[in-house]
This record gives sequence, structure tokens and C-alpha cells, in this order.
Amino acid sequence: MIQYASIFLFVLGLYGLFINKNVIKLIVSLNVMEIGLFIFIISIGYVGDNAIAPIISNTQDLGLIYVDPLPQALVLTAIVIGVGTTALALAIAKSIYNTYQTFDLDEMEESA
Amino acid sequence: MTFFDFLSIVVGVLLLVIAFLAINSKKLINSVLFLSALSMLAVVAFVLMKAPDVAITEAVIGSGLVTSLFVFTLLSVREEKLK
Amino acid sequence: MNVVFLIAIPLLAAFISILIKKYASYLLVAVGLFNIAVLIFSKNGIVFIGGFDTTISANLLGITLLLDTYTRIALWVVNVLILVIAVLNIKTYRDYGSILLLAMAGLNGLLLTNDLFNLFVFLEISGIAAYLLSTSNKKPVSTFRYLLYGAIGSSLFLFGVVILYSMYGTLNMVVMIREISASNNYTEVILPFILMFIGLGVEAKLLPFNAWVKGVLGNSNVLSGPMIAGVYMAAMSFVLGRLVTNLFVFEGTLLTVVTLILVLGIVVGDLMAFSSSKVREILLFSSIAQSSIIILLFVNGLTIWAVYLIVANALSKTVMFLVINKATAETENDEVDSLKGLFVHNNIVGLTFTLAALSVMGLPLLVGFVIKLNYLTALAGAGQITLIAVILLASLIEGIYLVRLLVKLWYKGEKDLRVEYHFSFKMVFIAIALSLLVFGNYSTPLNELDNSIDTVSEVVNNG
Amino acid sequence: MRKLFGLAITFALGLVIILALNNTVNFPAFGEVNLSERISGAYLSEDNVEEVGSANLVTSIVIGFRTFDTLGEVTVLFISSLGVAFILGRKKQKRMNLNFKPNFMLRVGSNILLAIILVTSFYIILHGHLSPGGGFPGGAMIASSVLLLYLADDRFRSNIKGFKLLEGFAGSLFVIIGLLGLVFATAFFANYLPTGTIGNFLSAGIIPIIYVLIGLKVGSEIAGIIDNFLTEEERA
Amino acid sequence: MASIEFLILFLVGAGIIAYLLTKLNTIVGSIFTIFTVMFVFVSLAQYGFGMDIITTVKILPGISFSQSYLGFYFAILIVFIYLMVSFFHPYFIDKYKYKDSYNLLFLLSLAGILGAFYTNNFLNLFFFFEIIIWTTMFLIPQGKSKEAAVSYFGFSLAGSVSLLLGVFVIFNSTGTFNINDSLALLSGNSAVLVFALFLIAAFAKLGAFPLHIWLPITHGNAPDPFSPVLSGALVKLGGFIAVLALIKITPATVMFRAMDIPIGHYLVAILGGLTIVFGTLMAIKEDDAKKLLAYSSMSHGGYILVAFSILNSMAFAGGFYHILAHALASAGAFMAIAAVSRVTGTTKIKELGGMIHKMPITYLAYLIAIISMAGIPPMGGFISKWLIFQAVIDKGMVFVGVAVFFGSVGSFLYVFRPLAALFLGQEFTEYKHVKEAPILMLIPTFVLMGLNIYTGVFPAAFLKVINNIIVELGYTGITYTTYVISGNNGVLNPALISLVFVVGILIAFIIFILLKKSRKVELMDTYTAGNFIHDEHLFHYSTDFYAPLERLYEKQSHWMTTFYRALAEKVKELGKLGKYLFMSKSLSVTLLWIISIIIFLLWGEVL
Repeated sequence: MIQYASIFLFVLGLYGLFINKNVIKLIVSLNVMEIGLFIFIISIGYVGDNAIAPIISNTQDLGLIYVDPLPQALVLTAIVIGVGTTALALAIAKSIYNTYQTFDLDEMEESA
Repeated sequence: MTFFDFLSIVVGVLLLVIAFLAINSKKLINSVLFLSALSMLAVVAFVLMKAPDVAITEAVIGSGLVTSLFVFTLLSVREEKLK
Repeated sequence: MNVVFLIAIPLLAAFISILIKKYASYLLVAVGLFNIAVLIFSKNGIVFIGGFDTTISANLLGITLLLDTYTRIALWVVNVLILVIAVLNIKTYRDYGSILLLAMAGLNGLLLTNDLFNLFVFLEISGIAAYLLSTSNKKPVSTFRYLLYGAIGSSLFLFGVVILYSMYGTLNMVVMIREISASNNYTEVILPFILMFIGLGVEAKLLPFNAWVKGVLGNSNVLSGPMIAGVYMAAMSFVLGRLVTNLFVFEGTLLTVVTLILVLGIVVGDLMAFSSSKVREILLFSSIAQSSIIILLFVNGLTIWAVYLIVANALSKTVMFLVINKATAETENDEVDSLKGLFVHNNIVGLTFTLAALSVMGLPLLVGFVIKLNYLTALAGAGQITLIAVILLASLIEGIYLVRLLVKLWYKGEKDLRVEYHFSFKMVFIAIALSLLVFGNYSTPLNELDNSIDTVSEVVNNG
Repeated sequence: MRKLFGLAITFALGLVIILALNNTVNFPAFGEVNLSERISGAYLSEDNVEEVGSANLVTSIVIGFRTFDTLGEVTVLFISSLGVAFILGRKKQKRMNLNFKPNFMLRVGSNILLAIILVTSFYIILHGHLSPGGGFPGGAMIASSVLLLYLADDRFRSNIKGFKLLEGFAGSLFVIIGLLGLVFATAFFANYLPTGTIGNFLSAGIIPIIYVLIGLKVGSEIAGIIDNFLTEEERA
Repeated sequence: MASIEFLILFLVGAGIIAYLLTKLNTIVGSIFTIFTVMFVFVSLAQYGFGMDIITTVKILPGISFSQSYLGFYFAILIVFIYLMVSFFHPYFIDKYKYKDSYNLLFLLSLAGILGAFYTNNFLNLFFFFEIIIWTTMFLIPQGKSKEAAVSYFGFSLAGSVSLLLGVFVIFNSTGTFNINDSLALLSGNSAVLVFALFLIAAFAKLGAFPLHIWLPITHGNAPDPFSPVLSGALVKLGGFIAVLALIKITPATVMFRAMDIPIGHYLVAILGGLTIVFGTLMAIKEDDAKKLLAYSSMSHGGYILVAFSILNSMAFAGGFYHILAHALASAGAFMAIAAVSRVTGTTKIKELGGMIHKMPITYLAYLIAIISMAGIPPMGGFISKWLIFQAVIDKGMVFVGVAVFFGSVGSFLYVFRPLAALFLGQEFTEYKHVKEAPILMLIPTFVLMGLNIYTGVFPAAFLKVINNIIVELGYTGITYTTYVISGNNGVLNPALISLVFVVGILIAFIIFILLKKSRKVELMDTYTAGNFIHDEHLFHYSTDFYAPLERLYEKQSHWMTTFYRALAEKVKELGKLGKYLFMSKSLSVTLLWIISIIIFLLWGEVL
């Protein structure tokens, strides 16, 4: 279920990118898409209800069932990358606003 | 239906609804706040799927930091408008 | 020498460069030279990062880098061109030293890495570096569009990678190739492959996904033009080529769709260039068509000629964008008519530009011709007459608009146009034009290199 | 109309992707993953866990097996902070006016809070190899403490130069530690320090060191970004 | 000893030397060019006739050569034209913008031509063709119009592209690039395809209808000494490809029983006929002497196509002879006009007149050239047209026959016009101090005059070479003796006819001298409508010379030009459509593409 939700979250992000003309909302949509993707990645590492988080206290614990740690590592990386992109996008949005006094891409074309 | 299934349905539906609101809300600040809420829900989803590391990171970075950056951007714009 | 230096040293230099901002550009030149030294002294092979593994096995824990002749050529192109562009811009764009260093690290990593997620990470690094380079155009909206497209592209790419991981349980490309050929079921990889193809296609300027190009390159300058049209395009084509030749399995509908996309790119790219009246637009649309041809060659398995085409194209486009962007910096207008007679007082620059254009058109005595004839022959050998017809039709259109451009640039318009090209620019132009000319006439080394390009499949089979 | 069409086509896309994934035999259904078919199975094996020595298996991947990714990730953050400074911080700036006057209580209270946040964040960073957390959330928390200072005092400017210095040194050290792997061991980012006993605070070789560096770097980078967002051009 | 590779490399090297010399001094460089071309011509003439050129030296990698009578015939002819034209260089080169490179490009293009006719590999043929195209393409804009180069390049490139595609079709079905082997191996559909593609190439290079519009633009605007090369030499490349397509490929289209030739060939003959008619009509209308000759080149290209599409040796002989005769005639005519243009600076018929008094030798050269073009004895053009008539009548091709005859009559109409306008008629005052061309320019003029007559009087020497080609192509040679050529419908005795003609002209001249009644009047010494003329305004009788005839097709004459302009416009619009579809500023469009591609691809998998 949550996997399906994540895929729909991803396409909802695409939908947001599809309909929006506002710079800020485009960045929001991008973030929605990324969150969807992150949940999807985590969901493919989910082993089952009886699995536990991949943290051990000693080597004897290795016999237990753990969720897949690799997707989590990937998401960890991807989140930080997403923040980097978002920060940059917002900075550009700010400089766009300084130039055109608007966030709306359509209005920009009219004024430009 | 297990507890996990129930929670995941709730979280999944909420995720989609909030995402839809974030994308479609008229005011930019609402959009940003919904994104923050979405991020928090994603944290719930991560915890649900036994990913505490990701959950902490997403909570701090995703919903905290990103939201504050969005808000600052909007604030600076409001400042511009005031002048 | 360990090829990891190609990534680590530029990164180190980039971190250091923010401490000594003034000397960032000199640091960049030093690192560029160092990288070339690394390239000379390094050996082909696999580098295991972290020291967890010693051979390629199904349980490959760490990240690996793969250096083969293919990657080596790509690295040469990228590093040398970045070095050249850096030297040319050492005075004008001082602030971009750190960014160029990061771009260098990112592109080297992109080319070297053998791990799909790592590829994504480097895609982002080099992508963000490219967005920042495009800020030098002072057109924030086009930069924003570039960022948006890039972010969507890399998200799609990551989506594809993750699906592949979930299906085959590995991120390593070589292991993945083994698994996919073992499972031998092409229908199930359609989704990840098309997602990854589109994701990289955004960066490699393939047609329906590349609307950012017009804004970014249409306003480019001496720094961003050659970097994005020359270096980035070469690197992205190399990466996509590696995936297309080794990882992707294009069959059936997928093959048809991909071929259609590329054919569309070739024809429409040249048509768009034909209808443009701005020089930079002409050049950028022509490079869209070229990159589609390159990927089409990869799809058809003509790796070696695609590689040469990338190199020749990167060199020619670098010259062309440098010449035009330098001129537009003074005229502040890149309509063809306002640049009329650019070469009247710059015969040498004009000659090199002409040679580069002739090479792009694929006219004889230049390397473009050798490449074109060879890949067409290979395509004919494979029975792809329709593709040949399309490529030839496109090259007809391309020839016409480039000649139209050349004639206008060589003959004076109403007013006298004087653009000063610095001596270093001329040296670069002459060097590149000479190399195009020399390899156009003496193509034996190209043919010899043909034999030494070994594909990943050898690694796959031999470990 | 446009919105409806967009919704319809993206919905169709989502449906098609889900159906395609369901129809793919090799793609495991949600919750029915068999780790032994994946590389993660190897990450969970005793030998490999001991080789890295981190109790948190995610950390053992992030800073162990895939340190190179993390280096790239730090670089992304670095370049974006560089870029934000590049785009927003061309001319020198003053603080953005937030239109509120902080009182004494707020200032004192925020200082106390600052101390708590800093301690917590260092705890998170230093226990990254044992418990959830690590350099990234820790670093972000350091940055949020800086953010707190910014919000509590409308004249506050952090020492950007100092952040840059920290950022540069931490990043350089990160790469140098990796390069030392080539000297002391055979590979870039090889774990050349003793890994100790799993679960101990002093274990996992270079992982805690790297996490500290990452924490400092991430913290200073994000603080730099925040500073850039909270300042604006000086107007005459 | 003359190795073909040596000659090519010699030309390339000499080109570079010529560039440097021209940079120092244009005259020296141009004279060096003359000697270079002369050397090549002499060595080719010395060894080529006996097929003694060495083709086995392997200096150039990847390029292989072989010799054939066909290639040699074209090569020697074109080198000869180049030689003739190079004599003009010292007097013209200073006028051009990039004079240093003029000689270089000239010699490089000649190197390309030598290679093209001596190679035995299709890819090399293409290689040399492309060299010819781009070297000449840079020569053309040095003339009047910069756009001319684009249209020349466009059509030439279209031709080469079509040729290359044909080559790859050949390769795909026969597996070889060898010119001689592969063409014979072709059969079935691929033969038809190659036939069509090669013909497109031939039409484009020959400037035949409907790919002709570049011809007047380019010839009319090219540098004056380069127009003879274009018309006399480069256009003949199309003839060469036409030979490959029409004769060397085993005809694969359905036979047209009534005339015993394949349908494809018959269509080509009809297009050739159309070319003749069209070129003639346009030439009649044209106001610029060079453009007029360009249209005449077009109609003569039509003759060549007609000749080669009739598959018998009589027609082939006519075709090959026509290539020779027209090359000599058009080179002569263009060079005469170049000589006039050098001193007057214009080629417009309206702006010229009375040059016969100033430049009698040029006048004579032009006169002889146009007589040959019109196909009147005793010039070479007569022989070739007679041969082609013979073949056409033999086959009973009605339309083509009419076209061929029309072209002959028409060419008399149009070539007379520049003659009357440029050389006869009233003298312009601004050209009072004009002098006859200098001696160096007169050399080629005399040589061409002589050859034009010689080809008309003693064709046997040339027919011998042509017969070699015909035999080489697998047909039996035509029968001829020193004085008599025999066709199916009669025999031709050129020498006798010439003799009769000369006698006739002599008698006419004597009568003219004896009964001379005209009196020379000054320009102002006349009056009209009861008034004296007070200014030297000219009543130029060659403008609107054939006005009633022109009125018949006035509206139709721009159809083709309009068509190509519209085509270019449409291509541009397509490009704009592309920009709209793919380069739109809206992200939605791109996303729509991405989404639809993914959905389309997955559709099959899901359902």
C-alpha cells in the first residue's frame, strides 16, 4: 500500500510540475516528487512486518531478520542531495524575483 | 489486516492528500507548510518501515531545514513588497 | 597511478580553493595538469574503493571505478578541454575556479564510476556545477529551467536505478550486466531502462527532453558555452553511450521507440537550426542533432565511431562557441546579420571556425568526414538503409544552414565589425583546427584505436 | 481543464508503472523481499560487519562500504552552498529585516537552547556508528542552532569566514583521510584504523572521525546557506 | 611517368605554394597556377590516351585508383578547361576579396576532379566529389552574390547525399564499393533504387529539370573566370554520374516495348527533353548574358541526358561528343563574356553594346562558340546534335524529338541575343576607352576557337577516343572514317559540309563587300518622331527582343524558383514547429512527452 502511495506521490510531483507556473510551487512539486521517490526506495527494502531496523548491539544479533540497510543508505545520500538542489533552486528563485519582481514564469515572459 | 497495514493505509492516503494540497493551494506559504507536513508524514512512513536513520535525517533536514529555507525566501519577497 | 586521484584531487582542491579564493583559478590549472599526468601514468583496470573487494564477484561490497580505453578517451577529452577553457577564462571568470574544479571532479567521477547510484551522485555534482556555470549567463530563468529539467532527469534516473536494484539486488554495473543477461528477460527491464534513458537524455540533450538547452546555450558566454556544449555534452554522451552499449538491452518496442526518439532528434534538430536566425541557436540545435546521431550509433553498436564523433564534435563545438560567444560579448546580439563580416578582420579565427564547421558537416579532408563515412558504412553493413537516409537528409539540411552561416560571417555587412581575439584563443583555435585536419587526413591511429576499445563485456566475462 | 488533463495523465502514468512493476516477476512485492538475493545479504554477514565494525548497519554502508557516495553527497552540499553564496551573495549585505524585536528573555532562552542543541547534535554525530543519526542530521542540528541565533537576534551575523574555514578544512580532511587509505592500506577510503568491538563507543575505525568531519562540514555549509538566505543587499 | 597519386599530391602541394606566392604577389601566384595546371594537362595527355597512367602506387591510404577510357575522357576535358581558364587568373584575381586562397581552392578542386575520375571506389568517388564541392563553394561567393554559394552548395550537396545513399544501397546489396564490380551485380529493386538515387545526383549536378534553379544563380553570380569552369567542367560531373546510372547499371525497370528502351530510361529522356525546352525558354527570356548562358548549359545538359538514356552506341557517341563540344563552346562563350565584363564591369545585356569595335577577337571567339552551341556546322555542336538526332529519330521518340529540335532552334534564338547586344549595336560612350583583352587572355581564346572548329570539321580523332569508351561500356563502336560518320538514317560528311559552309560564307562576304551600301552614322546623327536626339540614350534593340514569345510563358517562368523558395520556407516552418513542440518554454510539454513515452512503452507490457 505504502509503496503504491509512494509511486503516486512521485507522479503527483510530476503533476505539480505539469500544472504549476510559479517558481516556488515548482520547487515544492520537485520536493513532493523526491519525497515520493525516497519512500519508494525505502519501501523496496522493507522485508516484512517481523523485520527490525538494521542496528545491532553485538555480532550475535546478526541472526535476526533486518530490513535492507542499503536503500536506507541510498536515501540518506539522496535526501542531502535533494536539499542541496532545493537550496540552490530557492536561491535562483530569489534572484529571479529580484530581476522580475514576480515568481510567475508566465508573467516573466510578458515583462521580458 | 494488521496494524501495519492500517497505519500504512492512513499514512498513504494522508500523504497523497497533503501532497495534492501542497501542489494546488493558492497561497505560497500554505504550499510550503503543506510540504513541511508532507515531510513529517514521510518521517512517519520511514519509521513505519524501520528506517530510523532516514527518519531522523528527513525530520531534521527535510522538514526543518528545507521549510525554513522556503520560508526565508518567501519572507524576503514579502520584504521586497513592503518597500 | 590510481585513477581515484582524478576525482579526489579536484575535490580536495575545490575544498581548499574556498580558503584561498584568489588563487582558485591557478589551483584549477595545476589540478588540470596533474590530472593529465594521472591519465598518462595510470593503467587500465578496476579500482576498488574502500578495499573491501579484490575481484568482481556477485557480492561486490564497495564501489568500484572502471578505467578502460573508452573511459580513458572520455577522460582525456574532458580534462584537456576543461583545462583549456580554464586557461582561456583565467582572467575573465575568476570566481568560477572552484566550480570548474567541482565540475571536473563530477565529470571524472561520472565517467569512471562503475556503480549506478554513485553515477547518480556524480550526475548531481556535475549537474549542479553546470547550473552554476550557466548563472554566468545572467539569465536566472533559464538557469532555473535547467535546474528543473536536471532535477527531474536525475530523479527519473534514480527511480530506474532503484527498480533495477530491487530486481537484481546489486548496484554495480558489471554485476548487473551479468544478472540481466542471466535472467534474459528483456520485457521486465523496459521500465527502468526507459526511465534511466530519459534521465540521462535530459543531460545528453536528446530531443523531447532538452528544452532547457535553448535558454542556457542561447545566452551562453565564453565560459558556459564551450563548457556545456563541448565538455558536458561529450561527457554525458560518453556516459549514456556506456550504459547504452553495455547495460541497456534495447529490443522490440523499446528499440523502436528509442530509435524513433533519436531519429526525431536528428531531423528536428537540424530543421530547427535551419529555421533559426541566431548564431548560437544554430549551433546549439546542430549539436542537438549531433548528440542524437551519437546515441543512435551507440544504440546500433558502433561504439568506436560514436566515440570519435563525440570527440570531434566536442572539439569543433568548443571552437565554434568560443568564436561566436566572444564576438557576441562585444556585439551583444547574436543575430546572424549583426555578425556579418566577423571574419573579414579575423582571417585565422575565421579559417579555424570554417574548418570546425566543415568537420561538423562531414566534408572531406577533415576528421568529421572520415568518421561520417565510416559510421555510415558500418550502418550500411548492418542493413540500416533507412537510418542512413535520415542521417543524410539531416546532413543536407545541416550543410545548407552552416554554409549560409559561413558565407555571411566571411562577407561584410553594412558596418565594419571588429572583434579582438586574444592570442591564447587563437592558439587554441589553431591547435584544434589542426588536429581536425590532421586526423582527417591521417586516420590510421583512429583505426588502430578501434581494436583496443574493449567493452565492459570482457570484464563481465573475465572478472 | 489543463489541471484535469494533467491529473488524468499522471494518474495513468502511476497506474501503468504500478501495473508494470506488479507484472515484473523479478520485482519483489512489497514486504516480500529476500535479502539473500541482494548485496545487502552480504552486508549483513558477520565477516563484513566486523570488517567495518559499526553497530549501525546503515552507517556501515554510508561511511563504510559506500563512503565514496558520501563524499559525493558532501560535495553536492558544498557546491550548493557555494552556489547559493554565488547567486545571492555577490555584493556585501546586511541582515534581512524580520520585523520583530527580540526581548531579553528570548535571547537568554535561545542561548540555553543553543547549548542543548549543540550538545545533542554532537552526541548524535559521535554515536553515528552505534545508533540512528550521524553526521548529516547532527550537522543539520548544528546549523539549526545557528539558525536559532539568527532568529533570536535580528542583528546577529555569524562569522561566515570562520564557517568557510571550517568547511574547507573539514572537506579537505575528509578527502585526505581517504587518500591516507592509499598510504596505510591499499585503497581509497580503506579503513586503516582498528575497528574494535562492535557496539563500543571507540570502534569502527575511521567512521567516527569521518562523521565528525561530515557533521562539521554539513553544519557550516548549511549555516552558510542560511546566512545567505537571511541577508540581503545593502540599500543606500 | 605519371602516377595519378603523384598528380593529385602535386596539385595539393602546388596549391599551397600558389597560396603563398599569391600572398606575395597575385600575378606571380596566378602564373604559377597556369604552369601547374599545364603540367598536369601535359602529363595527362602524354600518358592518358594510352592508358599508361600509373594507378598502383599506394601513397594515399585507403584510396585506390584505376583508369578507364570513360574517366580519362572526362578528366582530360576538365583539366583542359581548367588550363584555359587559368590563363585568365592574372587579370581577375585582384578583384576578389580573398584573393590568396583563390588559386589554392582552384587547384584543390582540380585535384578533386582528377581523383574523382580515376578512383575505382565509390566512397573515394564521394570523397573527391565533396572536396570539389566545398573548394568550389568557397570560390563562388567571391563573385557577385553571396547567396549563390548557398544555393550551389545546397543542390550539390543534395546530389552528393543522394549519390552516397545510392552507394550504400549498392554496398548493402552487393557488399562491395568497387565501381566496376558492384554496378554490374545490382539487380531487382535495389537496382531501381540506385538508378533513381544516382539520377537525382546526376540531375542535381547537371542542373537538369527539376533540379536546375541553382544553375543560373550560380553561373550568373560566380566570379567571371569561374563561370566557364562551372559550366564547362563541373556540370559534366553530372554527366559522369548519369553514365554510371543509365549505362553501367543493368536496366532493371520494365521494358517499354514500343521503343525498346526501359521505362526508367524513357522517363529520363522525357525529363531531358523537358530540360532542353525549359532551359531554352528561360534563356530566351534572360537579360543577363551569363545567366543566359547558364540556361543554355541547362538545356545542353538535357541533350546529354537524352543521349545517355537511349541505349545505343550512336546516342552514346552523341552524348560524349556533346559533352566535349559543349564544354568547349560554353567555356569559349563564358570566357568571352568574362573578357567583356573585365573591362566593362557588367554582364547585363541592356548595359552593353558595340563591343565588336573594341574587342574583335573576343567577338569572334564568342561567335564561333555560339555557332557551336546552336548546332550549326562547321562546329562541334553540330556533329553531336546530329548524332543525337539520329538516335532519337531511330527510336521514334516523338516528344523527345520535338524537344531536341526545339532546343536547337531555340538556342539559335537566344545565343544570338547577347551577340547582338554585347558586340553589335550601338556603342556606349562610357566604354570608349576599352581595349581588346591582353595577349595572355587571347591565348585560350584562340585555342578554344580553333578547337571548336576542329571538332566540327574533323571529328574522327575524337570519335576514336569515344569509341574506346563505348566499347569499354560493352557496346559496339559506331562506324566512321576520317571524313564520314555513318548513322542508320544516313551519313554525315563533316569536312564536306564545312567546306560548303566556308565557301558559302566567303561568297556572302564577297557580296557584302561588293554591294556594301550602308554608311556609318554617329550616335546622335539620327532623329525619331520628328525630333533630333539630344542625349546619348540608347534604343537598345535587344531588350525585349522576343517579347511576343516571352509573353506566352511569362507567368509560368518562375514556377520552379517559387517552388524551391516555398520549399525552403516550408522547411523553416517545420523547424519553427519543431521549436514550438520541443523547445517550448513550458515544462509541461516536455513532461507530456516523457509521460506519454513511458505510458506508450509500458502499455504493451501491462495489457
